[in-house]
Amino acid sequence: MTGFRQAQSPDAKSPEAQSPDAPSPDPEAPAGSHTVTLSMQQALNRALDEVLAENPRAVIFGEDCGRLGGVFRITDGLQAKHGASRVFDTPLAESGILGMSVGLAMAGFHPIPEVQFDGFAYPAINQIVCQMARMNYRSRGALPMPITLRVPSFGGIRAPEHHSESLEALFAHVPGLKVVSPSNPHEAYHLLKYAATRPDPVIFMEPKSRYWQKGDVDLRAADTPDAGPPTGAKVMRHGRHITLVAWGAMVARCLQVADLAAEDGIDVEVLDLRWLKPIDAEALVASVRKTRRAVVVHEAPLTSGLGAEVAQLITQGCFDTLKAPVERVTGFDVPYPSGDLEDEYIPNIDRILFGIQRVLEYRRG
Amino acid sequence: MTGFRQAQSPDAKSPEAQSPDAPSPDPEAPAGSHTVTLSMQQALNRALDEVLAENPRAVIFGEDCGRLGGVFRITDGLQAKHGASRVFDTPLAESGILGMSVGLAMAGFHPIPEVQFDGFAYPAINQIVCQMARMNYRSRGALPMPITLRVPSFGGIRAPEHHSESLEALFAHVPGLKVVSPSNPHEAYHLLKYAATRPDPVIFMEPKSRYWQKGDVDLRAADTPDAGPPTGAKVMRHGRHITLVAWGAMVARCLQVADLAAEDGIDVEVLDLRWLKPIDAEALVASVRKTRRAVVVHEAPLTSGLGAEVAQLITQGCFDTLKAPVERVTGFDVPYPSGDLEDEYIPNIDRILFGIQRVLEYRRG
Amino acid sequence: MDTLPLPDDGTAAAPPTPDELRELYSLMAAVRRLDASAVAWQRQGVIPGYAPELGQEAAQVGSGYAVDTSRDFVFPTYREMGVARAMGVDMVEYMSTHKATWHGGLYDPKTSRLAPIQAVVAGSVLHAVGWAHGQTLDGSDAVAMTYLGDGASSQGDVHEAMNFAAVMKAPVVFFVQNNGWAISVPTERQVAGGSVAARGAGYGIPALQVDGNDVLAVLEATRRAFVHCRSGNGPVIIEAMTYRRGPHSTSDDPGRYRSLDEERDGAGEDPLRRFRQQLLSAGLADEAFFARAEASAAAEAEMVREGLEALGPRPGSEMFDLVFQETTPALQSQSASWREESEHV
Amino acid sequence: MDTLPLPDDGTAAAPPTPDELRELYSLMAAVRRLDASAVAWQRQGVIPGYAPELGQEAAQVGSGYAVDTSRDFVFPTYREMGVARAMGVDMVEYMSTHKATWHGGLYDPKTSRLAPIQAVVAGSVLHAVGWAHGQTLDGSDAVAMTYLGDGASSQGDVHEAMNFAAVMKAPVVFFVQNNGWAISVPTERQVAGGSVAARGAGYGIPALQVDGNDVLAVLEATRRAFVHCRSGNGPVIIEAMTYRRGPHSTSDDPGRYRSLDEERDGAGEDPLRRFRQQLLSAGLADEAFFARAEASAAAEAEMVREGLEALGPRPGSEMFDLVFQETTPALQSQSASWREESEHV
Ligand SMILES: Cc1ncc(C[n+]2csc(CCOP(=O)(O)OP(=O)(O)O)c2C)c(N)n1
Ligand SMILES: Cc1ncc(C[n+]2csc(CCOP(=O)(O)OP(=O)(O)O)c2C)c(N)n1
Ligand SMILES: [Mg+2]
Ligand SMILES: [Mg+2]
Repeated sequence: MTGFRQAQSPDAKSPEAQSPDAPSPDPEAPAGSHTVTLSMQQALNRALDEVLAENPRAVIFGEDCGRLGGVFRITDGLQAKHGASRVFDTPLAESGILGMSVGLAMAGFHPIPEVQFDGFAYPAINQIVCQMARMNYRSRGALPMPITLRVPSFGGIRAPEHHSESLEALFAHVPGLKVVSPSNPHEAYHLLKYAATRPDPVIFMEPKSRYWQKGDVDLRAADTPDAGPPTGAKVMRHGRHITLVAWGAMVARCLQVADLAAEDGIDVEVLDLRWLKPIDAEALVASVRKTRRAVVVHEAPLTSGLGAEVAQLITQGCFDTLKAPVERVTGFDVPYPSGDLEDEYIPNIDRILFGIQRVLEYRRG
Repeated sequence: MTGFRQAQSPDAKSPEAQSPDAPSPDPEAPAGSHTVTLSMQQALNRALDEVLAENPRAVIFGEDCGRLGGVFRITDGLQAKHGASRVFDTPLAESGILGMSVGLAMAGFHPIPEVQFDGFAYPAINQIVCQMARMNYRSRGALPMPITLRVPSFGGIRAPEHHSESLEALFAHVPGLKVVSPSNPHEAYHLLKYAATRPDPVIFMEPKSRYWQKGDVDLRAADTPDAGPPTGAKVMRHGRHITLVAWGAMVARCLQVADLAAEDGIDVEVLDLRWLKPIDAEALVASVRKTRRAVVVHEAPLTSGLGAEVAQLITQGCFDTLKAPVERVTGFDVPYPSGDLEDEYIPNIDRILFGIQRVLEYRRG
Repeated sequence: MDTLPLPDDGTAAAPPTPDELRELYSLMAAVRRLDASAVAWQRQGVIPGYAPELGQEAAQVGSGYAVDTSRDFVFPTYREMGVARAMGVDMVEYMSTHKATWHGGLYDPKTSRLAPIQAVVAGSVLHAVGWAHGQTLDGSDAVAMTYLGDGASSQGDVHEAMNFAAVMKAPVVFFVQNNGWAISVPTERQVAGGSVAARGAGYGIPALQVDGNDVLAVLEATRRAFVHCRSGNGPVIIEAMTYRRGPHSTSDDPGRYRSLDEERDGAGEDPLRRFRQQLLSAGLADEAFFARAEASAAAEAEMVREGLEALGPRPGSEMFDLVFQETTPALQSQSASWREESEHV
Repeated sequence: MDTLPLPDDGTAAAPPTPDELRELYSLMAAVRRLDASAVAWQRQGVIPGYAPELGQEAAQVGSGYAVDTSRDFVFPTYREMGVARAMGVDMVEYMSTHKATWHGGLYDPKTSRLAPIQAVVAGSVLHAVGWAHGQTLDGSDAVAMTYLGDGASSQGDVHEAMNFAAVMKAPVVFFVQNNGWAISVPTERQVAGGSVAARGAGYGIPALQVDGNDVLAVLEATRRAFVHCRSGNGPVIIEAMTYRRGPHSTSDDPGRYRSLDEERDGAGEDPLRRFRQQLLSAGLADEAFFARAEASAAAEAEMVREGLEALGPRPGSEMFDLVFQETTPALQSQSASWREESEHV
């Protein structure tokens, strides 16, 4: 089933609830500025539009990506603008979509396939792991795999089963894949443009609960000489007492937590990991060397989640300075529950605050 | 392609190299003893034979499991003995095999499917993750999934591509699965008998490089009142200076390392994790509280591997006593290489010794 | 298209009795009403989402009605409310999945003989094959029926399921509702060759294509298929040609991919109106009957609404308790800290 | 079975010339010899394993010979040594995969037009569809040919590939070698309905079943299929009925699942002997020709052996350097510590 997002956050109730059916409005750019206000859906749509315009080998396809513009409207209008051979619908088969992507890449294209929802990446895992991630290696570099796989990801929209999954730990473990997730419209625009011009396969995990949230996008950022490409992690808020590490939709939640903690005099640094593979270990260590304490937050289940890797990288790099073991505030080791229970499952503000408290109150011995 | 094991370790060269085509010999039990000497292949075969005899609802199937007895002969002779409706071949489709297992479980059977090699579990991942692991939950306990999925796993046999993979981190991350791996014939016999009588889905990862290695099997062990069921981790060698944590084929290697280290006066404890989900955190903490140092060893790639979870559980439980960050000695973040390079990839004795050294020589500051 | 041979003893499945015919109509009326109500409830905020089956009442009721719930087992997708209703499943427990109470629904699949609602397209076709093979092993004559759509037919699992079923002669009815659309993609850009039933020949599986808007044709085809399966002849494919008259789900906007004209042309005759005419001309029902059916459908929908409104959220502890039959230490400790941090106990 | 229509202009593919016929024989002889040698080399410890294609020379050489390596692209499994040889791939680089030097082989897939050796059963059928669709997008008339076995036909990916190819009219030849066995499982317990080609009808894909032991029939079928694909008519399925005369691989023991009598009955006529007779009776070759072909096959096998023996292991650094086009810090540091700990530098 497709997302019931629209239904669950009706326009009247939530600032996030711009209708997915609304056409992408023109960027509301103040005169003379390079900054526009866009929702993440608009930012992604704009990035794809530009990628198609700049690279004649880029092609976009997936279930309902063409005429409908995708169930989240990320590819809205692109078929009309770039033609049905650049942007097209496929039959309903995810292994087919990924296998076809591998073949198109072998023919010199840059495929940008979409898997409609996180949970429907599983039927494509064989092609992702055994083929897309290995063809460059197997062919000794002769057949690169410049494939950008977009996956609307994570929970928080009261969706049907399998529409709220977090697969980053699985993807990050697979040799030959790179994995990235944006946390806001600005990041979405730049990370997608960057990912979709790389010669290696990138899994692009879009936090679907943030699609309709607006934010400022500086369209130049990645072009300015000192900015450099959007690789590595990014400090979203500087702080001195503790580092919160997060990605995707959890970054905004951690920023909220930081505001609340500030009221109690706790100065929280928030690090948006952005790249889930390769992980920016240097940035983790730099932050925690300073704060000496860390909590990592993710929606995926605890056990063998990416939080373990992040925690271990921090421990490895900051063993001497760390004042407490790194805490993990994550989803539980249970199947993602139905809407009624999802607020119990996803790390909420309380649980993150408890995690911070445990770290701050940790006493040796 | 099937394993080229037989070819790579010809009988003359290696003690591990009993031909996979040899019929299972009768257990060579000294009179009056309950201990028999078996290879892991024989121990697994015996366990399955007994499970079939004891549980009329148990059925075994997969590619070449019936008449051939499996490419590793684990089901050798079972079709002849228990009949072709209890032990049978399926068409060549792993998703089909797992999907059928789910249906058989819904009909009250205890399926014991085989996936021929680790890498061919990927086509079945969708059925494993979205169906087998969730049906009990989805049905609110009405449709339990007593499925024991046997997967010949890990590397070390100079096999073709996709025949040497370590999927434990993936499986351990999936809510609703339990995961276990035996390290020797005794463990293989008891863990398989235990796993195959559980009401929940268990992934049983068989270290294929150990199939032909013989060892003593005490057939009673799990029956004796004080032994209890084979749950949790197991100390395979007691030591005072450092804990090596491993599973599957790496346990034997760690025991070798411990012998070598002992020559240098280093007293190594070797913990066989056995259950990769649920992980026996208590045993990890108990061991490292004593040794104050740990190295975790696995064949899977480093990033987001199960070693991160193990390291984090140790750090969490032993933060005060730990003398150095937990080291991970693992496969690299590269696709499992071809035979010529596999000794470079799998943690070898040198690399584990280096890891021990790094931990022992760690100095704060 | 019909390649299903007559039964060995030459007898066809029994035709429906007048009482059965009236019951079929009442079921279709109840389903139509409940379906329309569910869409309204979604707009009113009673439920967060719903996948309507408007136009598919004949296909669903006709096939579900053929099931013998004392032995058979049915594997639905996410759109088989009509099948569930025809099988007698509790409708509050069924609709609870659309209230986001519990994925799969609250009904007991074992007693109702309906597997949990399945959100993975083609996710359960293989389960039907496994379950059916279990019947063969048990010497039972029970049949598995699995539902799938035109879109689902593209999934590899459907191929594996048909091949497994045919190789093992498993008693499975593959019931395809070809409703013209998979979200925004029409059948002609989805199903190469144009028909899922036509694929049966390639597996040696007998197949029928039926008018999915004709409840009697659907019922007859399904009964014939069950007879075939029960006698140990292996699987059958039924492709019911119908039309998804509504949106894919309450968050879909069909105006983006099909015009109202196209809808009118594609939808064909309304299955309810058609069956009503048949009953009228056969003298098997009168206006009073239809009025009663309508009234009882309305009353039923109202009861379901009340039941849904009364339905509270499940306790969060179920998240942990229902994962396994035998729980684990990690789950116990996560459950305990959840209780502490979220319920503050 | 043959549902492939004649080309629009009524012309069939060109028949092979006498020189071509002799070249075909020489290729088959070379392949037979190399195959037998590889099995021997495995026994001698030169290579750790091998998957013989004894008996499939006609199917492989006949189809591979039809490929135009200036534009087409071929997607093999793990058993297509004969195809590779017919396409002119360097045999040391090809066989290096069986020496465990590099998964996929050392040959350059781009210049040789042969995708890397594929160990996942049915793993590459979809790649062929994607590559072929790329040709359509580029306005090229190049064709993709993908190989699969009777066992592979059970995989869901094959269904998805055929459906995608037919929906998109992609220029793909699905070349099925039905060699009677998938390791220990015979075709009749694998392929429901009995024929992979027969499945074409369900997708609207024209299909041919040919005698896979008749190199001329195979060549003609493949050439016809290529003509069909090049003209924008979409995919074709060819099922070459042949027999795996040897073990599945050098670690297999066929005696466990089939008797020598069964092998004799199933194998049919030897494709080499048969073609030899044809050439003799047509007066196109004499004993001297066959002796020369045999001698040159032997010389070639000897050269391949020498090449393989001379082939050292790849440097371990390639493990790290070939993962990505753009490497990562983690890989660089792992590579450095590998170098330190393993090469002690
Ligand atoms: C494996 C998988 N992929 C994608 C989806 C998203 N999705 C839900 S329904 C649907 C269309 C299904 O079409 P069809 O099978 O014809 O059934 P219908 O919705 O018409 O009843 C899609 C693409 C899904 N639920 N599962
Ligand atoms: C996905 C997958 N499953 C299982 C295997 C193990 N395996 C290798 S070859 C083979 C049989 C293949 O049979 P077929 O497709 O008929 O090809 P043939 O070997 O006869 O050439 C099997 C089961 C594999 N390589 N890949
Ligand atoms: Mg449909
Ligand atoms: Mg075969």
